[in-house]
Amino acid sequence: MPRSDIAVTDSLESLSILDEHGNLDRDLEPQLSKARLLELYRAMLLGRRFDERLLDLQRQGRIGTFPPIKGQEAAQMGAVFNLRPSDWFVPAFRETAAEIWRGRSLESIILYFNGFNEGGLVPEGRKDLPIAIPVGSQVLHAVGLGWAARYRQTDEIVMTFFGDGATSAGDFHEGLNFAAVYQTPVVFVCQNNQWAISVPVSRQTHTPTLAQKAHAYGMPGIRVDGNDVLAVYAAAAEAAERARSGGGPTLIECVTYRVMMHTTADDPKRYRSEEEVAQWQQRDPLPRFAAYLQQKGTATEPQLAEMETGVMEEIQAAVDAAEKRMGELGDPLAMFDHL
Amino acid sequence: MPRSDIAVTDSLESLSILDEHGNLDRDLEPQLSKARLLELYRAMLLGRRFDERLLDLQRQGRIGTFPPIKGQEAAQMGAVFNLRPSDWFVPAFRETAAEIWRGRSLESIILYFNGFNEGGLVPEGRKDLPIAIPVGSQVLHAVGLGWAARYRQTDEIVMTFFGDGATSAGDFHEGLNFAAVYQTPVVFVCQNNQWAISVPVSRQTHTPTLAQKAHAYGMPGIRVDGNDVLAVYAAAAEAAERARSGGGPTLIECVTYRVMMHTTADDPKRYRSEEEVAQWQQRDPLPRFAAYLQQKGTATEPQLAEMETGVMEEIQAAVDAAEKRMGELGDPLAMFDHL
Amino acid sequence: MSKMTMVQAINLALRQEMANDDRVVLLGEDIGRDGGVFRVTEGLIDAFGPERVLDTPLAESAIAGMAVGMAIYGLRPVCEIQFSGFAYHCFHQLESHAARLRWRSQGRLSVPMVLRAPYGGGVRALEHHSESREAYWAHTPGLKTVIPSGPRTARALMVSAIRDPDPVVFYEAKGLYRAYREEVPDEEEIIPIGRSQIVREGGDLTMIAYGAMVRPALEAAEELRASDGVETEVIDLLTIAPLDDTLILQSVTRTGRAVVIHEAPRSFGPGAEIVTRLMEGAFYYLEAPIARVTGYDLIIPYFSREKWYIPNVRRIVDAARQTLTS
Amino acid sequence: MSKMTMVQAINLALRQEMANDDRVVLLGEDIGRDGGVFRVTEGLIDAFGPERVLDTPLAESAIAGMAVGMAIYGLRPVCEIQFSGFAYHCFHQLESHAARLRWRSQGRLSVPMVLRAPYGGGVRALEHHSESREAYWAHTPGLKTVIPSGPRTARALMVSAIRDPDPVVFYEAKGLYRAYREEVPDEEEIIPIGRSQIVREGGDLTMIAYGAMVRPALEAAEELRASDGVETEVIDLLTIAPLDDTLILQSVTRTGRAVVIHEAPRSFGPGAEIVTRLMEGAFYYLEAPIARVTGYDLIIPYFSREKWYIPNVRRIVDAARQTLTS
Amino acid sequence: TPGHSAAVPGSPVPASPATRRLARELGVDLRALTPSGAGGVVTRDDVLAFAEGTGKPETPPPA
Ligand SMILES: Cc1ncc(C[n+]2csc(CCOP(=O)(O)OP(=O)(O)O)c2C)c(N)n1
Ligand SMILES: Cc1ncc(C[n+]2csc(CCOP(=O)(O)OP(=O)(O)O)c2C)c(N)n1
Ligand SMILES: [Mg+2]
Ligand SMILES: [Mg+2]
Ligand SMILES: [Mg+2]
Repeated sequence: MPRSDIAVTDSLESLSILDEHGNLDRDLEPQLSKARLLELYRAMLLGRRFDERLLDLQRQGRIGTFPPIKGQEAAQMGAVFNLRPSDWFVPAFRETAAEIWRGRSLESIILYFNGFNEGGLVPEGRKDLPIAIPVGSQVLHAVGLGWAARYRQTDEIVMTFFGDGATSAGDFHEGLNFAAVYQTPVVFVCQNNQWAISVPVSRQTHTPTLAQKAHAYGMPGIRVDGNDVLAVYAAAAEAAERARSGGGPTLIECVTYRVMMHTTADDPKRYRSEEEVAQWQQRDPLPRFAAYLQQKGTATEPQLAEMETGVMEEIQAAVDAAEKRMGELGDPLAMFDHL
Repeated sequence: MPRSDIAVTDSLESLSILDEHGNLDRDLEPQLSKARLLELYRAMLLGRRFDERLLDLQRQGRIGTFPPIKGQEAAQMGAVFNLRPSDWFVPAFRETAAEIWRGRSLESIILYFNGFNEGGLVPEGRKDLPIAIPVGSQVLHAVGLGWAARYRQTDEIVMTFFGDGATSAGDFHEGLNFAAVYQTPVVFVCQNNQWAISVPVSRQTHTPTLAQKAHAYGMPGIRVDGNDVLAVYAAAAEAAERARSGGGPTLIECVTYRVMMHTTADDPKRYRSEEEVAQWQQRDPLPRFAAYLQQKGTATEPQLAEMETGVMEEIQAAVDAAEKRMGELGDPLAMFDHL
Repeated sequence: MSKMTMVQAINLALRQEMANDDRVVLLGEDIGRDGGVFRVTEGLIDAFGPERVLDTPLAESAIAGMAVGMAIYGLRPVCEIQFSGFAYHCFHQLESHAARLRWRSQGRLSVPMVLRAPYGGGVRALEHHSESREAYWAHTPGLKTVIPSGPRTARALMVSAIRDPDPVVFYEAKGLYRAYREEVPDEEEIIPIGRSQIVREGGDLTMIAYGAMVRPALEAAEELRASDGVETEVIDLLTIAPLDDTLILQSVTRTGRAVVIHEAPRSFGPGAEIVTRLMEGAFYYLEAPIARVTGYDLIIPYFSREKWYIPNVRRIVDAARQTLTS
Repeated sequence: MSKMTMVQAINLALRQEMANDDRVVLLGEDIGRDGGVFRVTEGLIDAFGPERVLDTPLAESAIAGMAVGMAIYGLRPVCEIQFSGFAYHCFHQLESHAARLRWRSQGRLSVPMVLRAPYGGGVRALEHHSESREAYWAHTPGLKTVIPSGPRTARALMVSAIRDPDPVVFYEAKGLYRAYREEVPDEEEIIPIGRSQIVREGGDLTMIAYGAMVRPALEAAEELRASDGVETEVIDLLTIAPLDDTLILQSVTRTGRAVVIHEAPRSFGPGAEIVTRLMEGAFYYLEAPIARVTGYDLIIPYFSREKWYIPNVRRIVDAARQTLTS
Repeated sequence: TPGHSAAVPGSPVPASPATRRLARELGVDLRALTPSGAGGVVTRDDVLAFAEGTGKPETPPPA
């Protein structure tokens, strides 16, 4: 004063660990056991292959509209991999890999996207919320769950997901503000996949990063390479630890890309260039992580191929089971259930 | 990268020019003519005295509930004083001094607060919106007006007011985001009067300042001493100039105090200490500005006293006119008008 | 048993439920230290602490959305929206989530929250503070809409609302808050959600009302007996949705004539559903068109004229006479 | 004159109004480069530029609230809410401002905005994408609610909506978007807001429908003639609110029997108001209870079962027969 | 059951509003006749038959 700069003290950082050329920052490399690393990779792979299969099914008219996740496996799995079963997971609608990791059956996902309410069944004992379609709205549920977990004096935390588009929504703002005011144990994971249907992030907000929106709430913000599963894991681990130990919420921006259409009802050629897509495909999180695992000696190529086979079998079994089940679900009166 | 701080480049500053002890920063002192300075003072004085009179009327049962502005005259007048008649003014509900300055009649205010829809009449030619009661909602109207003014290639700008409580509302967020994305010529003036009814600003948000919320939108933020009319004027002049010249929106936080009750239906003794109120009364913007005017030789004490008399006469005439008018406004069928 | 206002009666219900059940938590603007702008939550922060009585930032969507999360967790949040005119800010949280999560999760999750909000006119308030738009909620599948008519029903229904396993919108007629006192038992009293009650018996005409309109309906009934010798049955709905039409059908099948009363705007208002149910279920017993005495299709005028907007005894009696002579 | 789908017809109306009047601007999510998720605004950004076709950030309250400001300024904004199921996010902007500013300013300001939103089922969509909740708007004083029934009415009503000096909520039955083509004149055609139309004449029974329900009503009428020899009059409301009841009263006064059809949930739905108006205005001409064929008081099920929820020809014919034999 | 009045003493005789109007116009007291409709509802034909049997009403129908 009389005229001076205000310094914001909450941390605002960017993070990458394993870059798209395979360069690894060993100081920052998270220490995950071999078993954990393989679990993580398998979950990403399952997410990828199942997504591809859903697209086939959709193109064949065997399911309805669905939102592909391709390219975002690291962003969601790196984050959700930090959760314990006793923690809460609050997805938007493009977290299929994370949902499966948390225990949602492939079969239920097929049912859901083929218009059966039975696909919404949350299995007993799971602390997860169903898909939330109204953009941004679920952020508030996460805050309420986090508040309740603290009220009950548990060490549970809550992780919620949303897209870049969601950061424009009033509910995002109200949710992050409440979380900071009440210091609820919530990790806010934004999958900035560059697009909200046809709107690029540069027209979604005037800020160069989404992470800096944390400054509006007095919480730490961090922007990570969302296709670098190690970086996402590390950032989320830190945020999860902060939340669990009473340090309050964190906003994580995962910079990633929606490689496919918004949903199968969308035609992205109308609004973005193939070059852009091709460029991002170079940064595919799966091969990057696979190369890391091989380099590190965690898995050999044949082992990964075997994993691939297992994943494909699991998917086929689920498709068969779902189609059998759907054949039995004709009863219209089921629409009167649960209301 | 791999791990580094993100620097936000939008300016975030604090400003004071004439402090509560009368210290003046001559470098920053705005250059206002004698006539303008006296106009400004008179508008603040009129706002103060009219507010006091409204309270009397309310206590005598001659009007209904209303929200006193006492203590906030500098915050609102310093800002609105920058507007041209061709600019737009979008108030919340605690900007009585600014509304009067913009041309709203005292009589209409009395009618309004005594429950007559006729008090809502916006005079022909005025580019002002009526009071908006749903907190934060008017911020979006300002953005639409600003967008339209640019669409019509005018040099009009828009100034909108809201409280500290409003910064928690979804509409505040959505409005500032839209304004930044479309670079609309809007000056966002937050009167941080420390309270939203019984909720102190420290429970409204976890941030130490409200100005820093500008970082979420990619616009400049500035925090000014809201009881220092010169500082408010200077900050708003800069923001107005920025908006007018195509530089986009600005968020101004005026740090002030709601000296009275929230509305006449409220009892602030339930939630805040008299010491706090007393402390802030020391920082009353009116005597501070009066002393400045006298020191500067802009006005003598007798001149200010004369001004006071004029103000009181104006108020009395308005009360008389309003009471006469209300006596004539019995017709219940008027409720069917304008819908 | 003591005489209390509706404010005190709701406070009693909240206090007792909080004492009995630590899942019950309150949240809303100014409900803590200030005790709520109408003092409904007065003293509760002292009794139960700020961990159970949350003064929230100013954001209705967050209040409702956070309550959804709390309720899913297993708590029983009771939100206050300061005035029902600001509940539209959280419309989407109620319509899209609170009302749907049980159904969406196939019965696995539920949202046992209560959304309290003062509604209606009569307190010389500013714009947005006097509306009566319960029909919005009543038309929303998955929500229950409850409107008590006085201290005793308010207390007994609030207990049910809190214990209900699903979301309940609880509208409190602010004109009744301090209008009169009524005996309210200290011990627990419950009125089940979904049950209406006959508050006056009669065989010539049926009046159907709820909330603040029950009192003028009763006064009108009294006047009709005194001056016209007409015996009016008055039914207090208590729950608006889901609408249980058993009692009103029974009554109108006997009387053949009905007057439906609400403060809400007339068109597409709650009265239309009530009339339609009578038309569907008591068609052959109707002796005359059913009358609606309602607010007009206007925004309720500022307070100097609101008395012309809100149904009063005169308008009810007039409508009844017309019904009786048709 | 050319045959076009409803999508094309609305596009035509927007295009012509934009060409005629530079006050007309469009805003909404994905309406620019993408042409809208249903392609209703296809090509308009090329024709009129991004200054008149705004791709907005994802925020419905901002879309509506910004439009309020634009409209006050003197523009004629047409907002698209991507699906009506997300319009609740801007409920407060419509209820508290768009609907009130003329009244609040005593006639000095006005809000000539249109809020377009696809509603209703029939396109195998995800949750929140198939609801029919027009009653929320219809019950809101200060708003007009318009629902066309096909390409031609959509075009002609959209022109009126844009030119209307006050806010209009314009619900577009997404099931009709590409269901069929109809001749739409190139030259201007207008249907005034507030006017319903007889789309089939008959003296035995009146069916009242709007939006996507007009076609099954007409089919049902055809079936009733063919198999029962019954002549059904079908009325297409077009404007839901303010509801002009002139035509429906004239018709039911002649036929004495009516069936009201909508996709919306039954209770507190638009049908209740229609039934009530008939009960009020044609009481002594009613030969049988008026039937409602509607959605159930449920959230519309996911698409594998939605056909059981949405009224169809079979349900309409059954209700008509019941009405005819009562 | 047709032929048996569902009317409870003091309660309305079941009839559609249109039938009631007809009865009123013809000066027919619904209580005086035997309903033939399902559930004891008095039908239009019941009223017409009764009116023919008793001749024209003595007072002209109300406007
Ligand atoms: C409140 C709301 N408005 C609009 C939509 C329609 N919609 C669905 S997804 C989407 C874009 C979401 O973008 P983003 O948040 O970036 O998530 P992403 O789809 O990229 O995963 C839109 C506009 C919606 N579901 N909810
Ligand atoms: C959306 C909404 N919620 C609640 C209210 C009730 N209310 C009126 S003013 C107010 C506090 C506003 O605080 P602030 O924004 O700081 O403005 P101030 O009153 O201090 O000027 C509240 C809660 C309202 N008017 N609108
Ligand atoms: Mg995105
Ligand atoms: Mg304040
Ligand atoms: Mg409950």
